[in-house]
Amino acid sequence: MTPDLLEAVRANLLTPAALFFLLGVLATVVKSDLRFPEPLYVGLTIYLLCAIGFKGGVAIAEAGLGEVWLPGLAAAVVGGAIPLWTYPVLRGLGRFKPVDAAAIAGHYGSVSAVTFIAATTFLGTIGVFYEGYAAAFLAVMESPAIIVGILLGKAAMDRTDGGAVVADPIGRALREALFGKSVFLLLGTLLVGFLSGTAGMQATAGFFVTPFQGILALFLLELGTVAGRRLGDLRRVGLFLLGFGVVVPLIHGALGVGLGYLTGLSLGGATLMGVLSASASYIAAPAAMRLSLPDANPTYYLTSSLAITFPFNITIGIPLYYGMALALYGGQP
Amino acid sequence: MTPDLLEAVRANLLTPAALFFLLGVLATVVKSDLRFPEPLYVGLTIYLLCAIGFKGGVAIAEAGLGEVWLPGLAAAVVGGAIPLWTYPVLRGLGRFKPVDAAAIAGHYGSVSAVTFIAATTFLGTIGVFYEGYAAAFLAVMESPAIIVGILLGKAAMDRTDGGAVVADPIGRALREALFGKSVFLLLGTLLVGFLSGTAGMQATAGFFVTPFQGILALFLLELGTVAGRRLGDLRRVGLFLLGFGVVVPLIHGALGVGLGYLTGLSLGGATLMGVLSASASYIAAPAAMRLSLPDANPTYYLTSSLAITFPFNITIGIPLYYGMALALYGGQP
Amino acid sequence: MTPDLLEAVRANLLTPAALFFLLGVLATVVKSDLRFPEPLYVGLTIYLLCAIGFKGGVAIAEAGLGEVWLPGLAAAVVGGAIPLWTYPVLRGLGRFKPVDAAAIAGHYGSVSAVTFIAATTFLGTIGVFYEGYAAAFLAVMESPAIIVGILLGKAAMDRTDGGAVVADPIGRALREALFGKSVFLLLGTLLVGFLSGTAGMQATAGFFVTPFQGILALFLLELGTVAGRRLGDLRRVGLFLLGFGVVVPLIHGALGVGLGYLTGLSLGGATLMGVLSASASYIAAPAAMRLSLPDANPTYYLTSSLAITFPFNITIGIPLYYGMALALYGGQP
Amino acid sequence: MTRYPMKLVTIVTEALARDHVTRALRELGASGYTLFEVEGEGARGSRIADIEEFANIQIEVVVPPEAAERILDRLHRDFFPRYAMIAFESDIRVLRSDKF
Amino acid sequence: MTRYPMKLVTIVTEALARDHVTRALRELGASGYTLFEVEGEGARGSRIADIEEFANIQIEVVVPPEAAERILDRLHRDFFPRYAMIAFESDIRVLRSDKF
Amino acid sequence: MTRYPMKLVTIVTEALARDHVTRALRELGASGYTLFEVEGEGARGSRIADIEEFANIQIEVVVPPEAAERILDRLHRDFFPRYAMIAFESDIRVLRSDKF
Ligand SMILES: Nc1ncnc2c1ncn2[C@@H]1O[C@H](COP(=O)(O)O)[C@@H](O)[C@H]1O
Ligand SMILES: Nc1ncnc2c1ncn2[C@@H]1O[C@H](COP(=O)(O)O)[C@@H](O)[C@H]1O
Ligand SMILES: Nc1ncnc2c1ncn2[C@@H]1O[C@H](COP(=O)(O)O)[C@@H](O)[C@H]1O
Ligand code: NA
Ligand code: NA
Ligand code: NA
Repeated sequence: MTPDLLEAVRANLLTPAALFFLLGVLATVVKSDLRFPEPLYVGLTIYLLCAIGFKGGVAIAEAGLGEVWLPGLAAAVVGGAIPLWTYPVLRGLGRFKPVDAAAIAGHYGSVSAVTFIAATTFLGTIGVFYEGYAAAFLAVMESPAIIVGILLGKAAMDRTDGGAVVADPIGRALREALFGKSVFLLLGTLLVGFLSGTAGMQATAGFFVTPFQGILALFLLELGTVAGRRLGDLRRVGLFLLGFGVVVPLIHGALGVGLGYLTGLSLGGATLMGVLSASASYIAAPAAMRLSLPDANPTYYLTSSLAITFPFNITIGIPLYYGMALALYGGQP
Repeated sequence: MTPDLLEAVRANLLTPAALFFLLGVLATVVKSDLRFPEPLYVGLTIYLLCAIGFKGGVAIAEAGLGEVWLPGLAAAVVGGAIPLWTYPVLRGLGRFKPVDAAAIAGHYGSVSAVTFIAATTFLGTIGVFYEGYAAAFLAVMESPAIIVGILLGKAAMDRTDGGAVVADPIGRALREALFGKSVFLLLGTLLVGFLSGTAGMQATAGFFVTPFQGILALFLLELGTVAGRRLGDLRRVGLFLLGFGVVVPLIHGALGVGLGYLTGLSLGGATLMGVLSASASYIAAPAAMRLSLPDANPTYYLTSSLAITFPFNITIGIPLYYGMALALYGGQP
Repeated sequence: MTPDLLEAVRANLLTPAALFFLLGVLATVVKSDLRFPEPLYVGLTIYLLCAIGFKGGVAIAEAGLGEVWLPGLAAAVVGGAIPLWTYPVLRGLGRFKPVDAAAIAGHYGSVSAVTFIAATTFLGTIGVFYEGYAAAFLAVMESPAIIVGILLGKAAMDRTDGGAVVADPIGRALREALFGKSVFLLLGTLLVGFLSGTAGMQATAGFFVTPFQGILALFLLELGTVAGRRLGDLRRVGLFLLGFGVVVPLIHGALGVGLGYLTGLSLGGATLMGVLSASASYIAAPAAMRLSLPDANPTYYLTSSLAITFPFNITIGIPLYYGMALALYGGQP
Repeated sequence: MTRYPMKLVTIVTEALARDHVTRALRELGASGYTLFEVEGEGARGSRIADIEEFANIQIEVVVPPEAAERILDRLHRDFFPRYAMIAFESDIRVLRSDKF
Repeated sequence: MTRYPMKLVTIVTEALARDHVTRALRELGASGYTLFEVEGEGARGSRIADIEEFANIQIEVVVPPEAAERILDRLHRDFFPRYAMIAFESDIRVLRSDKF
Repeated sequence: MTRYPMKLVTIVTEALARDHVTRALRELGASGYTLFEVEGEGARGSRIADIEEFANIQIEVVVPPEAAERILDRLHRDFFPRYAMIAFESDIRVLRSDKF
């Protein structure tokens, strides 16, 4: 690593966000009884999604749709395409059953909102500009891969057995992918932010902006305990998935950074596009998969996205994708 | 509508508060699984009541009780009187059973704190001054109508059958009306604000003021889903109640605005008095009625207050009452 | 009392924190159905512990460990020593069973984070400087007394009967005392604050500082209802414990103030050391005792710490310990 | 050790009926009760517990057989007509017959 | 008053299976159900309900004996192989046989 | 399909007794358990679950009859004297006898 990159990793690891996450992991390692009540977890999730969506919508209103649509379209396409190459890898190299491979592939094409948010606070900490409307990319990347993953899984099951007895028909799967709570909240608050614009932001900045980074830190404390509790499952998922959960994000991160560059984003924006491509869903995708592909083993996709890829991204991945962007942009923002 | 009024309606509809409410309704229409856990709902309610009460108390301390008592008394009287004319209307025109008419009438004499809060942020957005101590009117208007409604219902039941077997005696009803959590919180924090005054406000403004409008928006998102889920009940309550839930607020709004004018309030203060008179309770009143008038059908009063009058006020009603005040005050604040 | 002291008591009683606490007590007296859902209570506790720990850690980073270790060590030692003299008093004068005396003694050596926080806002209100790293004393005082209390209780049980059938072995008790959630959160966030320093504070002050005092007030409203509900138990615990719960804090408060003076703290810091010594635990200690000394009657320790000592400290105790410090420091901060 | 037969009466009803029901239980001789929030669906639509007005609770009471009779009869007469409610009883065995 | 015998079917399973199970219950003739969040430990590890993905629910259904048969058979065939789940039935007595 | 008779043991007790009880259940051969927070009223006052120190939990365990015996006896000896607690057992039928 270059000194700059090392410095970026260090800076990221010393943000309250990353430290709170590690503290949460530590809580489970020392078997502390620290635990957030579920309603608190749900409340914090809702807050983070609303805040990021709302701010993104205001940013779109300020920048104009003309600037957003091209990178937005690219983001949606890459999200939907990721399962198309991760599926064969999981089948061929990972030797997963079709339905398991499809479910995991869907998770990696979809995105993690919290990883995205952590990346924006990292960029804020080191003072790098990014397009405020990048939250729109987050919003449009969540669903396509889920839908593609489900289609891959259903196709595989039709070829094998009648496993669909209890599974949802495709129609329900689509609805879940489009109106599941995280997608709905993101898209909905994007729209609200877009409509209420700068005036709306002024009225609510004391809630959606002022405490935002601290609330993220608190939430990551809880996510650290969730991830920590799943560390025990690492043994069960096998070495392949461990490697997959680290290597695939690196490849997708580079891909996303490149895409951001090609669609005209700034250094910070390309970093965020890299982060999104590299991240794996752990809210929308698991819920949709459990409903639509109940024969897929949730231990595989939950462990890889929550206990491998998420911690990797939140600590080391984000500054790495930033480093890739730095290199591509010739070291100058 | 005059251009000014149209502009006011538009301004209100584009506040984050109104948009979040509509987003919540939309969530139920598209059958999203978005749902706030009950403890979050309760927590937000407690926050909003404490913040509004506390700020009102500080404002009373700053303005002096001498300025508050007259409009406060008027508010309490009109609240208690409203059931006296809505009851016969519901009986005669609506053909409701006595106990149902009494319960509904009690809801419309009582008030909705959230509607009041939304009105204050509307006035804030368009830059119209209002008396900070108006929260005191909210506090004193909550109980009287509930008590009157229960008395009307009990009287009716005594005349008909022995339906009171499981109903609470009047004493308990009074206690519920006076010490039920929303009344208690409002009155109690009014007192706390009054006692701790400007110094207390300085210490806690970072919580009771800074994030207030954003928290209101988030809460309205949840209330939107609650109201949306009740839309299905609209068919069951009949056309009369639909009309009642829109027309009666308009009449009471005009009445309240006039009363504010007569008792010396500013344009903004009179608007708030109109909003309070026009609003219907959906927290304190339902709890009290279910306990004291268990023979009243809750579908009637919950649907009319939550799914008709509340949405009407939050979107169109508030700017209309403001328009009435504008007209009365000669167009100049 | 001197006029200064009276003024301090009055100032403390008029802070929103103290008034919200009294309002909570009042809610139970008038039998209001006001009640915080448990997840909200847990969430507020987590917030307060994280905020105080984080701020303390940042303060240590800014002051340097060299300044903190001596008073920190003194605090831990006095905490662990307090049960050694309160135990014989409870046995001899109070005529408590050994296991009950041990459990109560452990509570009074340990500390109440909320009392500490209320004391910092009191000092803030009257404009008295205190060392920001005092939160470190809070963190190190929580466990030692719990461990000593449990050892005293176990020793007593070994001498009497085989009551340990269901009790935890010492090892688990130690783990609970060290990694129980409140100790873990305090120590962990101290470390996080220490590592992320001033930059981390800047990023998260909008959450950990801005709303802090208001959130404390809201939390005290809930704690007021908890304490109020236990008032009925006062009769059951007897007069001795009532006196104990007021007199012992006064003695320990003086002791703590003196210790702060001797270890070089400022007037405000010595006040906080007094407050910590005087306070009794009501989170960490009850959980540990119920697990490790299940034969101890929880009514005794919960009532004395929650319904006697906590209300006493929060209203009158804090300004008294400040008065003691004022006297010791010659009346000038 | 001897086991004593008792009845478990289970009631699912609106959260706002809580005080009425628990008061009636005490009047009819229950020594205690256990209560928790539930969601439900039934003849009167779905009660998904989003806010208290639409919330549901389940109450469980351990009582001697005669008291179970009295409780169910009372529920049937006074509560079923007024509240969204179901109630049923089943056989259980306890260790301390004097406790209930 | 007469009591009518019914069956109580109790199901403990993953929160994410909720929609599937309740739809199946309705298909098989249940007039309603009651549902609440629980924590649990079993063969498939501990489900401590920290987040929905690992949360557990308990579903209780009052049904006539034949419906209980059908429900348990269906759970056994379609759900046991796919979800962390236990299910059992017990005897209860209700007051309104036409309600269930 | 065959149904196998089992026992359901239900325990209502203080939240702080949780670890003790679940450890005892595992020692006595339970293959799992289900647990949730409840409020309650009984001989030792009301436990309204406002804070963990005063909270209540309900634990349900499906076990073979012999294990039910052992569990109840153990609760009676070690737990009843120390914790606010009630416990009872009832008859249920399950589908997989080897699971419990
Ligand atoms: N067949 C059933 N099995 C289990 N619970 C039921 C059943 N029917 C109704 N309930 C519960 O009882 C509540 C009230 O029922 P109802 O009055 O039929 O709407 C519902 O919200 C459910 O929680
Ligand atoms: N023996 C048991 N008694 C009570 N509940 C059980 C038992 N075994 C499993 N459970 C519950 O059923 C869920 C799924 O069980 P399993 O599939 O064995 O992991 C667990 O999380 C528990 O809540
Ligand atoms: N008769 C009863 N029926 C149902 N639950 C009970 C009964 N008595 C006690 N309980 C529950 O058991 C807990 C402890 O009971 P106790 O030790 O009697 O205070 C109470 O908080 C209730 O939740
Ligand atoms: Na991705
Ligand atoms: Na009104
Ligand atoms: Na102490």
